Amino acid sequence: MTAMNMAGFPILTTILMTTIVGLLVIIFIPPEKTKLIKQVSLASASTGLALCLWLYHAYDFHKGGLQFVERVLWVKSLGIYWFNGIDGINLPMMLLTSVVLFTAVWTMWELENRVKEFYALVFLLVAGVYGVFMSMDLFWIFVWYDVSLFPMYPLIAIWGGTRKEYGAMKLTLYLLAGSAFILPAILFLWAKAGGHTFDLFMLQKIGFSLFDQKVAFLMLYLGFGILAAVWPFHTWSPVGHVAAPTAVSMIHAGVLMKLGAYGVLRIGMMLCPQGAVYWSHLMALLGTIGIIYGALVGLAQTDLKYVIGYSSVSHMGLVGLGLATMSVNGINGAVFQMFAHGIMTALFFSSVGFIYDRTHTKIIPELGGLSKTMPIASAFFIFAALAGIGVPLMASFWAELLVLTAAVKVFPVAGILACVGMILSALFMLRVVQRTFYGDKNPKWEHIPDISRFLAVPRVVLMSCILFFGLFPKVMLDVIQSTVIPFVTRF
Amino acid sequence: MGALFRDPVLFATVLGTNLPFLSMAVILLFTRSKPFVSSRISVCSIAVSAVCAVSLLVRLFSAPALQYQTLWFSSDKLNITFGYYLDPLSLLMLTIVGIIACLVQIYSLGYMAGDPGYSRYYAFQSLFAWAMMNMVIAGSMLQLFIFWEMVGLASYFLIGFYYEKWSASQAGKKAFVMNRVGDVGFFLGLILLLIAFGNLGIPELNHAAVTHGLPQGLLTVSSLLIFCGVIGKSAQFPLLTWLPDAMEGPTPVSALLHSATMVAAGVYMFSRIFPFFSASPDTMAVALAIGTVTMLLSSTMAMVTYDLKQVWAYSTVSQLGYMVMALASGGYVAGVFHLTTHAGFKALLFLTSGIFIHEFHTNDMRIIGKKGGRKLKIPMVCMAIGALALSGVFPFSGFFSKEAILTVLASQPSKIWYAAGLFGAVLTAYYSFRLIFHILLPKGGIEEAHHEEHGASSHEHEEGHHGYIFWTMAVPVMILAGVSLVLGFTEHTLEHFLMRSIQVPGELVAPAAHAVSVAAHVAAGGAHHAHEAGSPLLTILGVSAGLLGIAIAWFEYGRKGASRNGFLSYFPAIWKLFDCRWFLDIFYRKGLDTLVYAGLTSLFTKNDRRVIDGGIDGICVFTEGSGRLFSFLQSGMLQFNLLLMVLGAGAAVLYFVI
Amino acid sequence: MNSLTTYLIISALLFSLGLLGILQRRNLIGMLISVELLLNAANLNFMAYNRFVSPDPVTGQVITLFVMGLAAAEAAIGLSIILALYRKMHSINIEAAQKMKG
Amino acid sequence: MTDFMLFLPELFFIFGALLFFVFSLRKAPNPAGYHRWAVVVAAVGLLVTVASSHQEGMLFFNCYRVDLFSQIFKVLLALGTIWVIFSSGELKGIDPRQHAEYYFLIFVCTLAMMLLVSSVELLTIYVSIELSSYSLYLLVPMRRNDDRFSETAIKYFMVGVTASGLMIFGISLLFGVAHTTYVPQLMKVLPTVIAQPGAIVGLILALAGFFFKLALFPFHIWAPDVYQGAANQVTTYIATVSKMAAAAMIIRFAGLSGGASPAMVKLLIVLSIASMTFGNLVALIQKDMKRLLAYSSIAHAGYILIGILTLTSQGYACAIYYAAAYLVMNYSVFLVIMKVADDGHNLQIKELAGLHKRSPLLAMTLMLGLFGLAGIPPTAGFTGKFLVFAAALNKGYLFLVIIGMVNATISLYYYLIVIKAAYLLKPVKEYPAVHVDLWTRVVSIGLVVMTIYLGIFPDQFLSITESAARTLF
Repeated sequence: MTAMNMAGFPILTTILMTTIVGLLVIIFIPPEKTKLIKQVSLASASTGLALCLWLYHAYDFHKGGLQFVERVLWVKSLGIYWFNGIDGINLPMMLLTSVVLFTAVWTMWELENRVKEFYALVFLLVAGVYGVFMSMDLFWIFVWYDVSLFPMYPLIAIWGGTRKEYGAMKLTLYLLAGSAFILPAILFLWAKAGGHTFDLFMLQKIGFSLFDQKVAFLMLYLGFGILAAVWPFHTWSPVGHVAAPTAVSMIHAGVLMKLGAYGVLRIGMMLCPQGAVYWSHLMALLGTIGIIYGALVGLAQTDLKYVIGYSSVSHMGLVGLGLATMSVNGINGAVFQMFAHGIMTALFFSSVGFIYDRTHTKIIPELGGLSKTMPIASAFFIFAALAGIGVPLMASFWAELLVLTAAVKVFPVAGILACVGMILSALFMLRVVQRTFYGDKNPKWEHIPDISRFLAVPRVVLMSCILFFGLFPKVMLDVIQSTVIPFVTRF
Repeated sequence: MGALFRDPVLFATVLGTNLPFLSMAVILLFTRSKPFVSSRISVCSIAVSAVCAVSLLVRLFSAPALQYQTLWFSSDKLNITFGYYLDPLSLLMLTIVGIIACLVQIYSLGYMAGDPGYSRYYAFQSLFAWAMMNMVIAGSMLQLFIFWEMVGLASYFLIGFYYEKWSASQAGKKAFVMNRVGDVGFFLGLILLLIAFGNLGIPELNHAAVTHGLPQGLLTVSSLLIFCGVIGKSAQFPLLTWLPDAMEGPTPVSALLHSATMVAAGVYMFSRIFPFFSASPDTMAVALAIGTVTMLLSSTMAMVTYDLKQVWAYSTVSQLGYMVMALASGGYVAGVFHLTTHAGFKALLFLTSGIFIHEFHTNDMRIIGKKGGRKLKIPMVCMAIGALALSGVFPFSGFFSKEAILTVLASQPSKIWYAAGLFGAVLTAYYSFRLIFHILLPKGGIEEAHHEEHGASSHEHEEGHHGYIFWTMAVPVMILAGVSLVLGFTEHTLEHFLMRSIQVPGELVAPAAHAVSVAAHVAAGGAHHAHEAGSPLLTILGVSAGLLGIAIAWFEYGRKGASRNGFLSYFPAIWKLFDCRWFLDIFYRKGLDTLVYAGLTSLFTKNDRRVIDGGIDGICVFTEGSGRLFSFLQSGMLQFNLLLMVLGAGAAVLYFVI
Repeated sequence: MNSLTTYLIISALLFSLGLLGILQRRNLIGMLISVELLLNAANLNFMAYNRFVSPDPVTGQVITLFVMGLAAAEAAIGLSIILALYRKMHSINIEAAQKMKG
Repeated sequence: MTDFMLFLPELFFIFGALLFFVFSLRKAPNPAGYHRWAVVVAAVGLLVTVASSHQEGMLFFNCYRVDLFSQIFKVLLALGTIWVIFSSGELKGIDPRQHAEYYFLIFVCTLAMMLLVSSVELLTIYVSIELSSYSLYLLVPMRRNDDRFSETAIKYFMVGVTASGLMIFGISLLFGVAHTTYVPQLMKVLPTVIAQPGAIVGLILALAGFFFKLALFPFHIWAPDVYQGAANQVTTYIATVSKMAAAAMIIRFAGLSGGASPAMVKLLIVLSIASMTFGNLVALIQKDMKRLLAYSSIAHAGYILIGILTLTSQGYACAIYYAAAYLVMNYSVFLVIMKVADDGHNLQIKELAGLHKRSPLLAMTLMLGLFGLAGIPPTAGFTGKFLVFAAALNKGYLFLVIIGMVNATISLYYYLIVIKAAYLLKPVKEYPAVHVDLWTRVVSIGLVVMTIYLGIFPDQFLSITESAARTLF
């Protein structure tokens, strides 16, 4: 912890601290004061959001590269640094995290059961997420990665729904099993580089041998791929989502799944470019299978959250396909899709959460005709479904366009199949919308009031995000691209 | 921003096309619970849009094509632009859309009055108007695609407007998904072009196609793929069945979206990059075949249905088939002209049907006839005008456009297309007048004069009471009827307008205009042929085809003592075939059910539960089981454990010694 | 015969006997005695090595003494535990003690 | 005088032991008084140990070495001892008449282990090990008469003496091959004679004795029974303090294998994998908290061995770090066990139900301790695992590390079961309220802070262990 090596105010650490301070403050509030806990949570989340927005604004994409760097030697003998920085790839992810956290905290405003623990764990989780995104040191990436995973267990097991204990256990074990490959891979790279630095950028300069890259990339892909719900390692996702409470589903599907793809990109492709190229066909294959498989299985589901879970599988398949192309457009699209899918799926879960809170069911055949009784709440879901279909002028359309453009170019068959997947996704999204919201008024839900203005706020925030980046994709693509263009030169 | 206000053309374009969006936003956000305000906002904004469109048409009538564009974003080497392309074609279409949308919205003031979803209706109407107008003036194919999808979205919402009806939401879904099928082809085509050509600007594309800037293989593949979009949106064979179902929406919606404008978007897109398409003979041949098949198939379907709207729906499909045929055989002007006239008279037909439906609360033409449909004089006359136009009777607009198309078809080397066209014309006239005669001269006369009188008086009463409602519906209808009467005579002007811009390269967008000018050889050839070399024989054949159809209809339904069953009722098998839409729907349904739902989906779901997830669970069970197994090593018997220990040490020793 | 090998063989035999006894005897006292055999095998080794190979003639002997002392303590502890067990189970058969497992 | 200073901690613990020996002679027992005395003695002992932690030197004709390595472990031993003694306030598991003897034996045992970590002579090592073992043999049967567990002591004893028999026989062989019992000398000589069967057999048998202490597969067989059968406090002592000594001994002894003999390393790898896998798998099906922790300790022995088998100073440093982290985390868990089962019975997992309501602090301590054991960041357990794995990968043992990580995942399952009990399950019957006094609070918070602090800021402690490990070479 010597050799201060940072310029200016440590904004990134501050963002991280908003969650940790929030966590600590919540710990010291007596559990009965739920209102205060929620207010503190919201304040902390908003601070994070504000800082991330500022960060987004302040990032100079003309210059590109790593900015807002903080670098402090942490463990000398191993070469661990407290090394944070922002570039075009993690900046959207940071923004995504802050938006999703903000909306998730707000969405759970009506929580009454063990409020204190809930928010404390959520903040712990998000601290991990922020940490992974901002860290440029393998050690810390892994630390934060695990930190973001294990709170899932109590969060699902305590506040969850359907088969919560099973889901929680499955999800946690499965995801942590992924890290059984990540940690060895990280250490493997570290050891191959001489064992004196975990600094991502210093490691990048070292040319690993092709064999090492292949081995390490495969392990990283498997490890992170589990979290990114790459087929066939996706089954935790639907089960987990179904079990999880609303905010957790939002954060989990919205942000946490992105950690997987981000890890593949940030560690795997950055440090093992040749290895990534070697395995790119596998990635494309699995990604494409995921797209189609997710949509097809989603067609048969009767639980709203299962449907969304499988749609996530499908969408994350697109991310995988984009990454596999190893081209500017593909990666641009993949990162954009990560962002867009994060927001979209948060909106999905947020609306489903509301419906579930009111009707106490998320079984599609039991629902139906909800548009009559709760038009606004339904509109949120329908909006998300449209975004999921990839309707233009919503953020995910651009992502799909870019990914598919790259995919058709690099892997024509996969690209065409992925396009066909778009039909399926339309089919299954609309099917759900129809069965849940259309149809005759259901007397069971007649007395249920529509969503209140207050609770609509987080949903509206998410919707506006989707629309904003759908209408002005340049705002995001310029940022992403500034980093991706130099990035792909290494392949 | 400054440029926006300095340039009146740009200002009018932006204002006209985006005002409906604003109105939608306002309605959805603020005035959802105030139907009156919502509808006025929407109508006003669309009126302004229509005015803007007309003024643009007038102002740019003799001006060269204008192009505005700005960079939307860029990724790698892709530069995605956002822009407007104002040339005669887009201006014409913009005007059509603006005017018809405006009329339909006014009409809806009456038609939709009292509906609980009044505000929602106007919001979606505005959404549609916005999307459609933006699509029409889009400067690049990608932008066109984007708004094309938005139009599809609006259509989805409007078809499923009565979402509490299962069939309505089903129809909306069907429309969206079937469109999606075509759109994926479209999208792939665009991606292909994006990769190989890197630019999707409409003028650039046309230019490149004409100047052989694109390899033939790419051209053919991508144009075929893009044509998939036309198939989807314009309900061509084999994706034609969504359109009849789309009639589940409110009638004004059917008029606006599913006959006049939206479904014409496919044809519009075809003509938009006409030079591009025409550069690939293969694609043109495929398109011609598909257009013909569609036209004939849907005409036959229209011959057997008793549902008022269904008839017009099938008729729309068949007219779209005509347009595609025209374009595919090189009749650029003929196709666009038919699009224009069709928009007018088909909207007219739907809106008048809407009046009947609104009045009698049924779609069945026989019941309407029996209940005294002919008592509604204004609609009856208007509908007759529309039907005459549709059948191609002089001097109604349809006559001119259909003649133009037939002429183009006749110029094709193979006469089979012409024959098909003529046959289609007979069928068209037959089913149109079958409908007219059903209402005008119902079987067994009008039921119960007394009741009818009562109905009439109550109708009168209603009319007095809801006069406003009736007139909001009648006035647009009459305007459209007028348009159908006179539009035909603008053929020369229109042709000149469309051709002029092609022949006179504009200064501003020289390369683009040049492209079109070169491309126009085919198009102009066809059109000129139609105009100049249209022999009297062809005209006589065309007119007599229409008259023949009417005559058959008269023989079967109109004359005294007519059977009123239709000759097809003697062939039940064929009747069934036509009535079931050539079993296309059943085929799709079965295909979807067996292949997707029962096949892949259930297979994959089982795989997911049993194999993948089961595998994971199996690993867990295996792990725990092996734990149980290993726990036997820790037996209670001390000496067994000691033995284990000693054996362990012994094994280690052995390992080293050996 | 007076060579290192002889002693080593004897000690190895002792060791094996001890092990065998531990593994085979069901009587706790028997087992305890067998353990003593193990220790004595080691002692014999120490002495033998001390006599034949060690440069320093003391080490082995000292160790042997220590081991003998510890063996005595061990026997005392062992016997006391066996006694305690006997009081509860009325048996000094090891087979009586196999309740804890798994 | 300097010699005296070097030996100060040991002397102090001798004094403590004597004190309680005197107490044990008294007729009327005074458990509360003994406890206070014991805490004071142990606290002073800890202070003394810390104070003398920078001593260096040789004693007793060079067969007793005081260096940073040994002193670190002495501090850890003293720390563990005071924790155990601190938690012995409610020693319900043991007859009050035996409390004085209990403290006496604890101090003797700690003393023996302190001797052990400083020993560099095989004889000293042997004697220290025996001394500590004998204390434990006596501590285990002290459990108040519970027939279910009466067989524990004899099993422990039998396994123990067999292992020590094997060890002394091994030592005798080593002596015969290398002609010396002085460890530094052995280190020099052994590589040259390692090819001889006698050397190998001797080495393996000698190591068996240490592995027995560490409860490494297949020398673990005593652990489950003893953990389950001994009084909670005694189990705690065995699980924490005794583990430290064993780890120290193995680290010191591993160098004996003579550089990196590949065959030896392979053996250690096999043992480590077997130990991890066996421990974790069998732990999956346990219902008794202490028995579960016994299997978990078997698994952890495997992890520690990963650091050791690298045979590099970095690996040793990491192993020391891991051991220390293990001490802290394991004690956290045992603290909760002792508090929840304060009447001295054996805690079943399901009895933890609703702990988060009964005592949030203890629940949190338990959770962090278990997460630490499972290797979840940001706890010390994670950093420890990370370090040992890093050391192993520096030697290229990728496969071993992957197996280690897979094992960590398996272990997470049963730790989560416990956490689930504490945080999720509704108690089936009313369990008595958990009494948490001020000192326990302080200690719990201290443990939590320490777990996290060591996890996030490993640098300082790691640099100490590194210099300690360097003294071994």
